[in-house]
Amino acid sequence: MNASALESKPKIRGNEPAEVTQHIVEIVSDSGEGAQTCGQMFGALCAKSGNGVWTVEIIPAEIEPPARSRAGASGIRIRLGSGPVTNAGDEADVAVAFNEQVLYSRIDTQALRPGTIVFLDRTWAGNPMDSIRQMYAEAVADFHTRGYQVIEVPIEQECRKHTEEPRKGKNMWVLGLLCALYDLDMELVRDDVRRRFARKGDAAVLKNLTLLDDGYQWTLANVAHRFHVPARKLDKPMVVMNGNQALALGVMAAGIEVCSMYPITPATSASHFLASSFEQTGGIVHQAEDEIAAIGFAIGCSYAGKTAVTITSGPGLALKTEFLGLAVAAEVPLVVVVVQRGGPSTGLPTKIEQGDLLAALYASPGDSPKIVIAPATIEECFHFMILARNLAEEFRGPVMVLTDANLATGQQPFPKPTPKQSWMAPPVDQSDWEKGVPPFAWDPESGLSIRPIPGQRGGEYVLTGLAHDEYSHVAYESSINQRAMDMRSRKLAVFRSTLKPPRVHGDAEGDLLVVGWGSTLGAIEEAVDALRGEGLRVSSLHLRFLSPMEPGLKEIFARFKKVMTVEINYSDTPGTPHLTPESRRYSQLAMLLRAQTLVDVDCWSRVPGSPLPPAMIMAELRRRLQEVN
Amino acid sequence: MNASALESKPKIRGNEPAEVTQHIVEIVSDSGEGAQTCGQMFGALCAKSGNGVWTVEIIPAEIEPPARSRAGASGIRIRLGSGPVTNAGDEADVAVAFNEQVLYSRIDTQALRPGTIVFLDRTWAGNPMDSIRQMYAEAVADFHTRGYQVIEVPIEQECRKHTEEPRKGKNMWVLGLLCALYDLDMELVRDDVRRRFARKGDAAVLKNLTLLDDGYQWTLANVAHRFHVPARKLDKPMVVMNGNQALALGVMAAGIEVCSMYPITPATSASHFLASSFEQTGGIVHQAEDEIAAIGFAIGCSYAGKTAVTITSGPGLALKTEFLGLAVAAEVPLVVVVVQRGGPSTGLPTKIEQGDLLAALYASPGDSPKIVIAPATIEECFHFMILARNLAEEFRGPVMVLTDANLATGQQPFPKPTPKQSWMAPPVDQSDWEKGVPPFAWDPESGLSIRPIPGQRGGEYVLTGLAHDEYSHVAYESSINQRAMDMRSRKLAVFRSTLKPPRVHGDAEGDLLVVGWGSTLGAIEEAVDALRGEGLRVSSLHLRFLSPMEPGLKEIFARFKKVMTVEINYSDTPGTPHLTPESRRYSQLAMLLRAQTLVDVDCWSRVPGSPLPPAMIMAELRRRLQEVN
Amino acid sequence: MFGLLQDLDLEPQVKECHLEDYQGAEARWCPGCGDHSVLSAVQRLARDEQLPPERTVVVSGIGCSSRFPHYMHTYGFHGLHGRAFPVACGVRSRRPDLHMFVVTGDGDCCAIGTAHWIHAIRYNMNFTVLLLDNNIYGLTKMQTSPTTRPGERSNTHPKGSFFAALNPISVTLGINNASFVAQTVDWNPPHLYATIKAAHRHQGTSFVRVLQRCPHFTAHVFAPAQEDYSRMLLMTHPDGINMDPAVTRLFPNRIEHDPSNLAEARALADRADVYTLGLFYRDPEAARYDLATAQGLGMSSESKLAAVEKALDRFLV
Amino acid sequence: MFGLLQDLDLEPQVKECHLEDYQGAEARWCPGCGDHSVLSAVQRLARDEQLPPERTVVVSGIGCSSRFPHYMHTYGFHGLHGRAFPVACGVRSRRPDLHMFVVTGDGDCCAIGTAHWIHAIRYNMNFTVLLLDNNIYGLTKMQTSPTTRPGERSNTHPKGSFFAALNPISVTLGINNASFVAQTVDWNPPHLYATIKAAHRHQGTSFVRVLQRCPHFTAHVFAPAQEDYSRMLLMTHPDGINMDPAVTRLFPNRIEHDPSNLAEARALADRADVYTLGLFYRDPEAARYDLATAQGLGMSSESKLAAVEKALDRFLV
Ligand SMILES: Cc1ncc(C[n+]2csc(CCOP(=O)(O)OP(=O)(O)O)c2C)c(N)n1
Ligand SMILES: Cc1ncc(C[n+]2csc(CCOP(=O)(O)OP(=O)(O)O)c2C)c(N)n1
Ligand code: SF4
Ligand code: SF4
Ligand SMILES: [Mg+2]
Ligand SMILES: [Mg+2]
Repeated sequence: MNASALESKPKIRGNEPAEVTQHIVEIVSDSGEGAQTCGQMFGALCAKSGNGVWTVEIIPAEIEPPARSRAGASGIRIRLGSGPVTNAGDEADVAVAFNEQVLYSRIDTQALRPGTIVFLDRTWAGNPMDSIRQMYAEAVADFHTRGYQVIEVPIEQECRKHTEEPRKGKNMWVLGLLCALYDLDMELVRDDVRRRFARKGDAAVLKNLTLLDDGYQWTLANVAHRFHVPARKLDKPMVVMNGNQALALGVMAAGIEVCSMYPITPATSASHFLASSFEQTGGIVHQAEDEIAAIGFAIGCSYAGKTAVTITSGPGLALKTEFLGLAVAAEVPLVVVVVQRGGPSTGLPTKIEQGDLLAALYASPGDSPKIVIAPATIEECFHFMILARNLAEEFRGPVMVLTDANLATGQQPFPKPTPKQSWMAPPVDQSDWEKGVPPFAWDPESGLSIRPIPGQRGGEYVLTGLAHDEYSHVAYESSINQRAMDMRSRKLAVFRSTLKPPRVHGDAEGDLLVVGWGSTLGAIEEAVDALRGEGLRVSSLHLRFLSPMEPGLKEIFARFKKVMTVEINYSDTPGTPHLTPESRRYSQLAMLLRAQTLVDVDCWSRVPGSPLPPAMIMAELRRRLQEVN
Repeated sequence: MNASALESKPKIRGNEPAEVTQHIVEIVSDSGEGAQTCGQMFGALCAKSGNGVWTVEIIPAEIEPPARSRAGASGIRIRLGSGPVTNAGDEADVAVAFNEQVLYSRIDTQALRPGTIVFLDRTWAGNPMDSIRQMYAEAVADFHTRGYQVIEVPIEQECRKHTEEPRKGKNMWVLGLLCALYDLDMELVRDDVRRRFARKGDAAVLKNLTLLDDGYQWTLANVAHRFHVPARKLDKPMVVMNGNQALALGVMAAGIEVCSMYPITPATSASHFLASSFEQTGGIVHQAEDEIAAIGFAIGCSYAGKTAVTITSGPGLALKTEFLGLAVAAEVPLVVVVVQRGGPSTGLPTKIEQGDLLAALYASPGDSPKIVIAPATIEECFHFMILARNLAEEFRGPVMVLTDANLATGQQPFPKPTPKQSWMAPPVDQSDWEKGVPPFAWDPESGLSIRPIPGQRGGEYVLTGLAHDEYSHVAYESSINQRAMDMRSRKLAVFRSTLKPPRVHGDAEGDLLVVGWGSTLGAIEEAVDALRGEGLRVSSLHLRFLSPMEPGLKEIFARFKKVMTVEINYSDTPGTPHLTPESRRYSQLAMLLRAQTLVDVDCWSRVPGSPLPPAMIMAELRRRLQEVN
Repeated sequence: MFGLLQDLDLEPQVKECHLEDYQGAEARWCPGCGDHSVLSAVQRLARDEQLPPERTVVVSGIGCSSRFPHYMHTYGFHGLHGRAFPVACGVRSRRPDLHMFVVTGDGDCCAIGTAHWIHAIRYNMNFTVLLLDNNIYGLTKMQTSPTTRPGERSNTHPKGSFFAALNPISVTLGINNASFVAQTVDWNPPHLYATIKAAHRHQGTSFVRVLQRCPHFTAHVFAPAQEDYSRMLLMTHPDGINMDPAVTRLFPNRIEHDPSNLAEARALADRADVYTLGLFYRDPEAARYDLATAQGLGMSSESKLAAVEKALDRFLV
Repeated sequence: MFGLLQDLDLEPQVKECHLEDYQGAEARWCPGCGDHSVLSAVQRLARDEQLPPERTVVVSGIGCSSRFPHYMHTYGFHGLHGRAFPVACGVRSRRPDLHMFVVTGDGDCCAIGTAHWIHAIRYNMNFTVLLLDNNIYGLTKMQTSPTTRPGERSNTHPKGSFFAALNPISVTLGINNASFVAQTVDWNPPHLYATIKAAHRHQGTSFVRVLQRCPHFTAHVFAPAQEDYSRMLLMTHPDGINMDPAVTRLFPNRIEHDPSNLAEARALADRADVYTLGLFYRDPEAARYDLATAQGLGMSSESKLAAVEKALDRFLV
């Protein structure tokens, strides 16, 4: 339908909003037009009013891509729900596009579906350049044929009424549009705008309020659609943030004092946050000359008593391999965060993948047992940092935390954590070291030992990466090597003995069990729930602890006809040329589970560089379920 | 028995030598006394006369260790046999010690047994320093109580008769002793001595011949023992060398022109050999500023058309991780040799371990399928280099060759290879590139493609580690990523389809199948043969191809009651505290086999820093066989 | 020569190359990015020198600047962050016939790539290095680089960089065997072109630091010098960078500097009050490693085979 | 102070330390190895300055020289090849209370460790660096190092090293923010001691290159200078390295050099005819990164807790 047509119609205010349990909105623009701010504000407002929300940014590959180009699309997706929203979902229900070209980039990535309501800035229709007018016209026609409900909106014209530089104003106007569309409480919105622009002065506040209201009014007047996503009352205060902010805050809450890093996408934003906030908790960010120096610096801190964190992504992890081996061999507490991106090599730097699990476990030559954990939600990104520092010190070695680009950039509300003393690192022990106790007084039962810290009188020892005995003396006698390795490996067995078997989502038995790890939790459970709704006997299980693994898997698996993992990494697709069942290369978790349980764990994994949408997972699970029955 | 006692007796020349099918001799001295040269010559002479031989050097941890110190022992072990000798064997039958302290270092490593004949330089008994005389006396007494047949020999005294610096002469005298003991053809020996010392002048030749004969005569006159190890006639010319020399020669025979390296034990000696010999085949050794630069340089050569080799060990491998990922992603042919040593971290730099298998497979973040092969003999070290270059170019990617410190330093005779044209790299193609053919024209069936090489007109392209399409253009569209990864992984499936199932050593079915890889071949088969001799139903299988693995394993395994690997790397020992069957960390090959075959592959692995002797393996296999029955 | 298929190798390069023949994918740098002008300077040079595209290789690391090879229609190697030098040295080691450029950034070269930079200068293999120095990490969105001036704000140092900026020129001048060290700016195309041309003509490693504008993140850093030429000091000398006198006159501050005078070069490199442009130092005598690495090229496989035989014979029992 | 258990931290260090108190495991270097004399010099300094063993940390990489920490009875970190600097910087970052030494070799520092060396000099954190330069890779048995003189034979260059030797002093003098750069020899204990003492007293990164004899592999390299002092040039100055005039007179060639004169320092560093000993350069004003990294030390966990609360509140919906 055509908006200009609408305008002639009698005003259509106040018709009843359609109630929906969840909705997906996308806002796309050229970069620099503020679609993301607009979306963040909208998302935050929905969260405030008690909706579940997941927002994820759409980031162009270039820093300043050409205007009106597909590859240049910059924007955001907001998924709203009545209940908690755990992932970005499937196709969008509503899309707002600042020009037709950027919308195409979303069409290319299957972000839209027939029926999607598309709000398109129709200002281009009146552009002085024929070519642009023509591109616009063709696109609109095309959109109609694709079955979108196209609503042409005079976004820029309207904005010009209130500002000379509409490029900077459009996003507020669109925020108004969305507020009308989802009938949000405008007072809340205005407060938020006032707060945000306060430091820019009253003029700015006023201008933005006007744009906001104009967008709101225009929509009430001209758009028939009206949606309402019922919200539940919030019982506790909620925070909204992305995974990188969450883990940065976790670092602060854990009482860690040093983050040693080298910039790399998509990990860097965590360090950016720390660079601006860390000093509030007396911490520092060290930007090293490279990743090797970054982890070396962190290990130096840890050796000197202050367990440090180093944050990186795939290529950086590759460079930390050797020092990781030293931290294992010399038992240096250390927290290593890997925000996974598309690999191998430089791969897809801004895109998601879960491809670094095996590298985290096995990259260091020789046997290097270490703890590897993976948060599955943004909230867990926060809490796992506290856990990680604790484990690192308790078990005297490196702890790796695997997140990914999806968690790093996704935003989600969760109950505000209440920081505790007990989360904080204890002060560095500088008391005299007990006479006669060696620096590696391994408890034969557990392999655990307490380390002397420089400053402790009588604890003097030389840390070394050479094979060493409990005095940290270089081993000339070979039996010592076996002993030290036993002790280091035993720590994992001990830690594992403290873990509970993982919770099964759905029935404890059935036809199919889906196993996942990391950021896929939400999408997998959403798919599983939907299928269970259809009466299918499928359950899922999500691992947070990958080394050592949570216990009891074999028994749990035994209660299902079929077990498979769903992962965002590479595996050979059965039936492809030259592939035999025996030669298939499985996805990374599946391979580990097969070796450990000897259960024929199947897998479905893809590397699209984007999260796996629930619907796609559903379709695949349905296929597998048919195989089973 | 005491040599001086002997002397009084009537001369005991010419008594019949005892025939033995195999014998182990050790020569130990302070470093710088030439025990190794002596042993090498003795080994070579035995080989020449048709005996099977395995020699392995005993290297002190320090560069110039203090004299008469245990840690300072420098020497060599020579194992002789009537048939081929594939490993260093168990305890020594004969030991020659230049002083009593160095012998203790061998006792510490269980190199001797009650009954071992020990030739000990008794010169120390007359040393001016009481302390030394006393140490000597105590040691001799101790040796007797340990049940060795101690023969005190006036090595140094005798040498003084012919040279002022006996430190440099003892080894020739001892060579004479051994020649008498094993009644070698002295003419052969003298020729060898003449050849070796020719360039040092006649005086030197004469002196050494005199020392040699004196040692020979003294032994005939004073030692009752006489051994003969029957030899078979040699049908073809044989060469004797260690594994590092073999692979260096393999590099030359493969027509590789560049070895880019950074020094690291135990890999460096291969580069040393190339540094002095490579120019004969027009090759160069580049010593880079570090391992990252070393592999980067090699990749540059390969990109420019000359497939290069980089040689390293564990810590160096850790640093090559990132570039390895690039070579996989951008499909750059490359040969990477890893001479494994004890890990993790700096570990045991001069000692053997098989701990880098998983790192070779999984170190690079993301999915990086690559070919990994492991020679099992010194002869294979040579031939696998030719294979490796071929595979690297055929399958357009890195090929990793895993050897270890045992192969690197062990010496063994094998038939002299006859180099072929076909082994050599073809000349770099500089013809015009076929119009319209992209740089990655992946054959969908095989994933294979041919690469343009700088200089080829029309082939211009930009190699990149970013996700890319067949034009090597950066992928903005995600489906491309899946496709490229499929293609790279498919190459492994294709290669695997060309491999034959591995040969089973022993019966094709039975109670126990032992699986190994790398340098353990000889010891495992010796142990298996011995047990089979006792009628036990055990066989073995040795893998040369580890990624992809040789086919048919599952069926082969199915024909045995129990399958286990024997490896020189770490695995948890069942029954140790907190260990559950599910939480056990298996040895590296066992883990891979379990994941791939779902057969309950058990393992026995140790990290003593030394090869696993056949007897030790036998004992363990016997234990497992009892479990089975 | 050196194991190339002889017949084809000797075939003459007939057709003349035009600018378009050196243009690859459309450059995706920000509008006004200094990298654009460096790209066109190199393309012009390639055209003027008629470098055969198939015998020209551009090696880079990772960064905005390192996207450079994609925009050239030649052979290219867009490798790993910080590792352009080892790859370039490897390419050069057995290919004396290629024309080579190395493009790197201030993070790529002076942070993670430091070791390779220092040693590449020692090796002095024959290629032209273009260090596109925008005083910032561009591609990863504005973090401090070693050449960031103290006090400059970035996402990793919101209160301003703490460190004294590393001076790539003075470091390079401290390395034995440095053979060509120059500095230019992206905003004066004639000097940029003249410098790259001299660098390309030089036999050995030519190290050229290009002060490069990053309008997106560090616009203010070089804008003053761009607007006011008195903030630059032009080194002139017959053995230096030679260009149209008219352009030379644009620079109010000029100094005669003999590029064989190392001490003066170092002093000029240390000047903090101005950007010193031109050729600091040249040593045509510096030893070239690529001459050594080329040894044995072209040996026939027959003689190789014979040599392998001989080598094996040394091990006969 | 800074989050240490207060009560214990303030306890005074009573007992006096003797040489034995600083002696660790028996040194296993070759007889006559220059490392022995450096070790005893450091042990003597520790004794003379009464450095508390528990507050003294020696960080090293891998190499013969890097075995150093094992032979000291203090805290030590015998880490990875080439990576002593990052570890040392990390230790220092939050521990202003420790006395720190970094021991490295010419391969460890000038080859694989180059990047960290260059940037450690920039960071100028407070510790003393002892570069034990024997012009060779010792531990791995005689391969060329960056400081190996051209023509010197090694196992990787049996015909002699091809490269001009890297000069660690001139490179270091090319780095902005260098604050203390000196050179000494292992075979003149008084000068060695005086240099290390001055380095230890200096606040910031003191870079000391010790020309170190390796009788096992490179005996001939330094023997001439050891036997003939006229092959060395001693820099003297009130602000330089001060020692007993009697020892000073052993050096026939002396030159007055003001360590604040960078240009002259560079010229002296370049002298190839003699080994120049003493203090090349000192800049007490150079910015110290360790003063910045110490920020926030000692903040109470209460105030941290409060700060975390506040940080979280910024994200309240
Ligand atoms: C090993 C590794 N670490 C980090 C990165 C992330 N990264 C990409 S470019 C870059 C720095 C770019 O800065 P610069 O070299 O100055 O180039 P510019 O973008 O400014 O041209 C970094 C840190 C990476 N790709 N690989
Ligand atoms: C990553 C890595 N690469 C290589 C080695 C092998 N390695 C040990 S010490 C050393 C060089 C030693 O030379 P230098 O630093 O000069 O010390 P020196 O022994 O001469 O005192 C090398 C290459 C290693 N241990 N780790
Ligand atoms: S961010 Fe800076 S350097 Fe990168 S393209 Fe844009 S302007 Fe150029
Ligand atoms: S090899 Fe050289 S450096 Fe190493 S300990 Fe012996 S003498 Fe010293
Ligand atoms: Mg930059
Ligand atoms: Mg050295």
